[in-house]
Amino acid sequence: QQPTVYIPLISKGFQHQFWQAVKSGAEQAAKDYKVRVTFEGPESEAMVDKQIDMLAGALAKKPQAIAIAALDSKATIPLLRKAHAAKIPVIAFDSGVDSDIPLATASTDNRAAAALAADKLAALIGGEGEVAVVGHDQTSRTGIERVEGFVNRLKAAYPKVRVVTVQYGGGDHLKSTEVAKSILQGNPKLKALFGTNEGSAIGVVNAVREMKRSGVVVVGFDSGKQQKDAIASGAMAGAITQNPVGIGYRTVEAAVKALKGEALPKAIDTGYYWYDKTNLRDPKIAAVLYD
Amino acid sequence: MTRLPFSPAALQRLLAFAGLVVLMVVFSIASDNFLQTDNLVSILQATAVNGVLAIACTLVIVSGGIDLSVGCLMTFCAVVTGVVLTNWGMPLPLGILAAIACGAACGGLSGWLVAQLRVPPFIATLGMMMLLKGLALVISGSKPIYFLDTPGFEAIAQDSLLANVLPALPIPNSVLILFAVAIVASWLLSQTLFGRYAFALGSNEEAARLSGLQVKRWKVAVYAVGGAICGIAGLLIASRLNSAQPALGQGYELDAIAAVVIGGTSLVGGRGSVLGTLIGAFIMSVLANGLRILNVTQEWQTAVTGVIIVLAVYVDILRRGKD
Amino acid sequence: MTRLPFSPAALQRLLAFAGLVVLMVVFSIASDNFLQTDNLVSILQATAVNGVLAIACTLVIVSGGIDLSVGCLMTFCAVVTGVVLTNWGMPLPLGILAAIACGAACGGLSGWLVAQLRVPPFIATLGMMMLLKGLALVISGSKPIYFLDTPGFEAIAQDSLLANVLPALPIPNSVLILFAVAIVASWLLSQTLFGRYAFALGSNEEAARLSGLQVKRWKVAVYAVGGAICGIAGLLIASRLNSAQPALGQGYELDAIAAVVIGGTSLVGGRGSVLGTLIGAFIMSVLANGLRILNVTQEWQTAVTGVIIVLAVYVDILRRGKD
Amino acid sequence: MNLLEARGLGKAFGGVTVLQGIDFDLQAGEVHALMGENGAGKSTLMKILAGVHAADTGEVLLDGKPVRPSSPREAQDLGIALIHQELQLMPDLSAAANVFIGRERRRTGWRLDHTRQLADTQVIFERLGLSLDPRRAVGTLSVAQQQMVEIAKALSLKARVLIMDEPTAALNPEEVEELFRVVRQLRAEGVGIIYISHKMDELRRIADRVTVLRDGRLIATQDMAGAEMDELIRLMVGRELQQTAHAAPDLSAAPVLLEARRLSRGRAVREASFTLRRGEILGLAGLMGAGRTELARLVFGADRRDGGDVLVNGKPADIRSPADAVRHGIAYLSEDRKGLGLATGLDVEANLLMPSLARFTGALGHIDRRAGQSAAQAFVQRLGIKTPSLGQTVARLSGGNQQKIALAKWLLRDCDILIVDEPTRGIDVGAKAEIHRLLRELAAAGKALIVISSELPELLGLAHRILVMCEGRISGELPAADATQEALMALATRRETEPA
Ligand SMILES: Nc1ncnc2c1ncn2[C@@H]1O[C@H](COP(=O)(O)OP(=O)(O)OP(=O)(O)O)[C@@H](O)[C@H]1O
Ligand SMILES: Nc1ncnc2c1ncn2[C@@H]1O[C@H](COP(=O)(O)OP(=O)(O)OP(=O)(O)O)[C@@H](O)[C@H]1O
Ligand SMILES: O[C@@H]1[C@@H](O)[C@H](O)OC[C@H]1O
Ligand SMILES: [Mg+2]
Ligand SMILES: [Mg+2]
Repeated sequence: QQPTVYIPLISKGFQHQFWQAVKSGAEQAAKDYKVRVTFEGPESEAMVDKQIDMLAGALAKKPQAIAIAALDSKATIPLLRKAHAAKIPVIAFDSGVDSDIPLATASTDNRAAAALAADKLAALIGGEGEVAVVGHDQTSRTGIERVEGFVNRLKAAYPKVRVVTVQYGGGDHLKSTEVAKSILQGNPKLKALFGTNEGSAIGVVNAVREMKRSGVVVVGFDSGKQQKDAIASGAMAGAITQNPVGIGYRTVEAAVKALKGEALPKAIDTGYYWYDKTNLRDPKIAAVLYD
Repeated sequence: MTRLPFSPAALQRLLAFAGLVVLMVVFSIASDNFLQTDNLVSILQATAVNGVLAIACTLVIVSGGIDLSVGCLMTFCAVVTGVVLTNWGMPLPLGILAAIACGAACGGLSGWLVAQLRVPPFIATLGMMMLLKGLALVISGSKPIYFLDTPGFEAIAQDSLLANVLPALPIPNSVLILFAVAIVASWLLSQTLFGRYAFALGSNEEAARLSGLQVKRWKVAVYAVGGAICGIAGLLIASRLNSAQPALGQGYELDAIAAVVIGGTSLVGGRGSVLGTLIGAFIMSVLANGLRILNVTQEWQTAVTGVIIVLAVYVDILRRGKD
Repeated sequence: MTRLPFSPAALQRLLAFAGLVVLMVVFSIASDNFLQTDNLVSILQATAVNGVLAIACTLVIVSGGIDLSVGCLMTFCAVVTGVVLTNWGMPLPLGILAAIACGAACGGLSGWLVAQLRVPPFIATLGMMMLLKGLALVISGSKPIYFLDTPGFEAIAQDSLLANVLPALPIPNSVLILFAVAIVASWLLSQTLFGRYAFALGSNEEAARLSGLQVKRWKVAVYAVGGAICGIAGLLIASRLNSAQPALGQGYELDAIAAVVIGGTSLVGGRGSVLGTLIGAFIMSVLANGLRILNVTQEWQTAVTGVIIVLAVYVDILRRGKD
Repeated sequence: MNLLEARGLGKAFGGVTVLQGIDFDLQAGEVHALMGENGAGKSTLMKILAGVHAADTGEVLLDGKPVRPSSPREAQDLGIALIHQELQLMPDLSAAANVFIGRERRRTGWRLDHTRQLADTQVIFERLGLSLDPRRAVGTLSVAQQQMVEIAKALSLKARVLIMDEPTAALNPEEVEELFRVVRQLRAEGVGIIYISHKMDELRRIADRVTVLRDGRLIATQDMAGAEMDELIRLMVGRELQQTAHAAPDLSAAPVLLEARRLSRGRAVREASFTLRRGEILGLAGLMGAGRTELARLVFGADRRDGGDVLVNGKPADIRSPADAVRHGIAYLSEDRKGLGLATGLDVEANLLMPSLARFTGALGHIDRRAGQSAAQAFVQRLGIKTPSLGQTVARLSGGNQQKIALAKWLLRDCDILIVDEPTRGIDVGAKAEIHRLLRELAAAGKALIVISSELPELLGLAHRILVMCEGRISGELPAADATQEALMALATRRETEPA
């Protein structure tokens, strides 16, 4: 029998593995709590207006609750007000909104996560040398926060580490490969590269292999089979993972609780972890990684 | 050739546009949530930006050109308005003027590249697209510019003048602006020298030249008017988001051109109408909205949209073939 | 009309293609890291996928059509190969065959929509693009498919047969495949019935029909061959990434078409060459590589690329105008 | 004073000299004819006067003052209008829009006055005796109608110098009469008219003076009155042309190669039936819009027919497309060489070989270029096509030479049944005689030909038997021996309602 409670999740994307993992978490929770969820997001993380159309479409379906990973911290507010007025509880996930309307926000602290990557990377290169970043998106929240978190931490704590360039491959595996190769070519003394999401990180791994620069330290973000394999084989030193399945699960869970009238914490920190060869098989880590 | 949007002949064409009607009927039957004022307003609103961009493209395409820069130009104009209003604190009318003037200037520049330097339109406007995309990021510092200090900016697209008169029809201004742009563009195309020459250029540029038309000048004019319309789209989207989002824009050109072609305008030039474009843009929004309301998964949404767009155009071809 | 890639006339054209040469010179002066074997190999490799897609587009464009689906078709073929090799565990040759056959079939379907149903190519291939994009996600379950169980798959693009013979020139197979595809396509266009008919269709389809050509059949053939070449691109990208990434592909069509147009092929049809397309694709890779090596920030990379593409084409127009 | 004068004009295209030292003058109120073989440089000279091309050397004087129109617009402003040999119309626009392009009737500012423009177009059409809805898109008109629109367009300019480059190539005698009436009227009003045509009888009737060009040089200018036609032709082609008489062969025993039974398509073709025998040249006469072209297209499978059958060699032939027709040995030369006959963006070789490519194709679809080229070269020589090379883009050839290519491509294909629609449109007298000889040879060699022509003398001289069409029906048939212009015209205007 069809569950009567319907909760649409409007995400920032749907094609990235990361979002697929969030989706699977949400679907898991939907099963556990016997609610119905849908999951959709725009083509690219730049399409703020398309996301708003999706949000409007979701509201038209008169859902019981709604969850949103906002592409822009302000642009969705008018529609969220509408939801609020219609007494539809709103949960934010992945990225928050500059508003009190969301009852809770289930997200990763991307700045802190990237700062952790910076610490690990600095340690791996002995606290000095040239590094570069292959970002996934110049203007999306996660893209900006990860680059800033990483660069600022290096600036603040490791004066001898110099970020020579930050370039973007759109999270596309192939483009990121080409970007990383050019960076390696242009910076012969480069000691390390950071890729800010799965596609970027894989691109960096490919580039280092194709350019035969195995001395370059690679640090990644997110997971996926290739990233896990790269870490296992040593091609990548380690990576930060969020808990995407957890984000999806906790988001739906929070919505269900809100519907039951339970109190919610404003921030649900879903956590992030450093993983490398040593703890790859640690059950706690393995649980948050996706293929 | 084009006709005034609401002449009887055009009305018949509107009614006859089987694709849109069939889609609406199917979705209405499939879901109760579809045919509701709120949702219809959402569809109208979702069409505003793409519709306006598609109208800009219609002018250029009718004249035998193409404009790939419309999406990025829209964004660039939005960012320029943001700089003028938020960073420089100028009054609202100046911001509006800036968007439109900047659109016209950039469009005119594309037109000049095409007309004077003979760069193919695809390349001229592709180059312009990339230039504007880069510049939008540069002048905004890659961050959105918010219009929090400009009261009334949000109202441009989001308020509803109509709701004051007809409370039952809370159609937001963005939609009224879309219709206004459509009417003006349609008038331009069918009733003025500008439109006549746009069609002439698209139909046979060499003949137009040999007939004594100042081909270069009119080409620049067509692209400039198209650009100005993109400036209006920039205002619409900025007002809708209450911010200028510098990264947005690429990819919008494909939607806009698709709306034009779905609407029966030929990419070869010389033939087309604003009304058709409007219908094309609505087909796209109705499809997106309807499939979402039916909870079709996103990958199937994409696949089905592809099939239906082809079908809608095919049905229209059959219909016109019968005429 | 087109010529064999390495005839003297074409060689002159190659040398004369001022844009590419100037770019290479400028980057060599600007950075020591540019003109190094390794980097040149990287540039070649970076051109492989876009180059092959652009060649597919060249065939279709020469015949007066357009193919927007090339990027998504490439991905779809890659995914199909993944299913055949990884999910079904079939042997490598079958996987290769599957990609190419699937490409040809999908291309042929686009061609059929255009030729038989008279759907405009822009719409037919836009629909195909969306359909394939959705289907790629559906059949892969929205997850990448890895080729870990197919030894030798990676070698298709990444190994270097040439390095065995000429250790100093470690050019990866993907580049050799690009050149092989270019030579075959060039031969097809200039030396065979297929090519003559493609040009005839693009130049004046009605005149071709009245000359007794089976227009529909040849149109389908052109799109099908283009599709098969996209299948090869699918193999290249899958092998390079050692995985089929179902979400990637959209946007590649614009790069491919841009390479075609930069290379001097007219979007109106009837004129063009594979060599030009190859040069166009190289211009794009050199630009991207050079600007990145110079550590130009992303936004300026984009803006400068736009300007240089226009300039490169303009210089070529000037050069050809002198002929 | 001369109205218009050219002094020492010269022009070369890519190193090939096309015009050299041309001294030419035009008086107000005269019709000055220009004659010359295909490719002699007539159109090029006119295009220089009209601001389309710039001369390399020499100068142009208008009212004795040097002028240098650098665009058609400037020439128009100076009062010089040109009716192009190749129609220069915008197919998607209405006839009225085409007539007034660049000089639209306006209300205020940029606003068009559709009503006035339609009315004014109507007036010009009436002056030309043309009954045509000015709202129709030009692309849907027949070539002849398009030609009339082009003429109307030039008339609307009210120019002082009116240049007509083969205006009658697509017209039939009635329309030519209307045009001449208008030309005489303009001459009386003091307009200077330059008139190019390959139709000698026309020149004799309309021209006051005549200038002959050969190979880019001006050979002679003389008064038309008293000029000997043979002498002019000799000046033009540089040799004598001999006329030979032809007797129609007896074909009653020859097998029927093609038979059409009750072919119909809408109102354009109504139940048309005819037979065509081996060795026969069948003429098809009729007024503009009578349906001759439509009938030919039906036989050729270019359009879908509503009903009727085509039999080839006595067997029903299921012809649904031109490809089917060609397979059954039927070829069709279109009357619209630029739009339908040629791919003008491709080179001479590609166009000549287009219908025959399969013959030069080996395994794998590889084309034997050498064989193809030598075949193409043979026809270039045989028809005297003036082109620098097989690689020349067809659009850059003179109109007459383009027409020869359109014909040659079918001769090269060597079909048994050849339907030629206005085969000598725009072809000079010398070449025309040559083509006529060729068509006769083909018939004598056992081919069967249908010749559609609006030039009755051409039909009378060529055909063994003439069918006449009127309003889509075959209204009569005459053996060549009995055919006269008067008899043909009577049939061509025989309406359905009149007694047979
Ligand atoms: N744009 C051009 N480029 C190169 N050659 C040209 C061009 N235009 C004309 N020619 C050449 O100039 C010569 C003269 O052509 P023109 O059209 O003036 O001949 P014409 O006397 O009008 O012949 P016709 O009776 O066939 O119309 C021809 O050999 C033609 O091929
Ligand atoms: N492309 C076209 N579109 C629409 N109608 C056409 C077209 N071509 C011809 N017609 C119409 O079809 C009818 C027959 O024209 P057709 O061209 O067969 O006449 P025709 O006897 O060959 O005369 P001519 O070639 O001298 O004009 C006419 O009424 C004409 O107006
Ligand atoms: O993979 C990325 C994910 O990690 C981030 O949170 O959002 C953007 C995605 O591209
Ligand atoms: Mg001429
Ligand atoms: Mg005819």
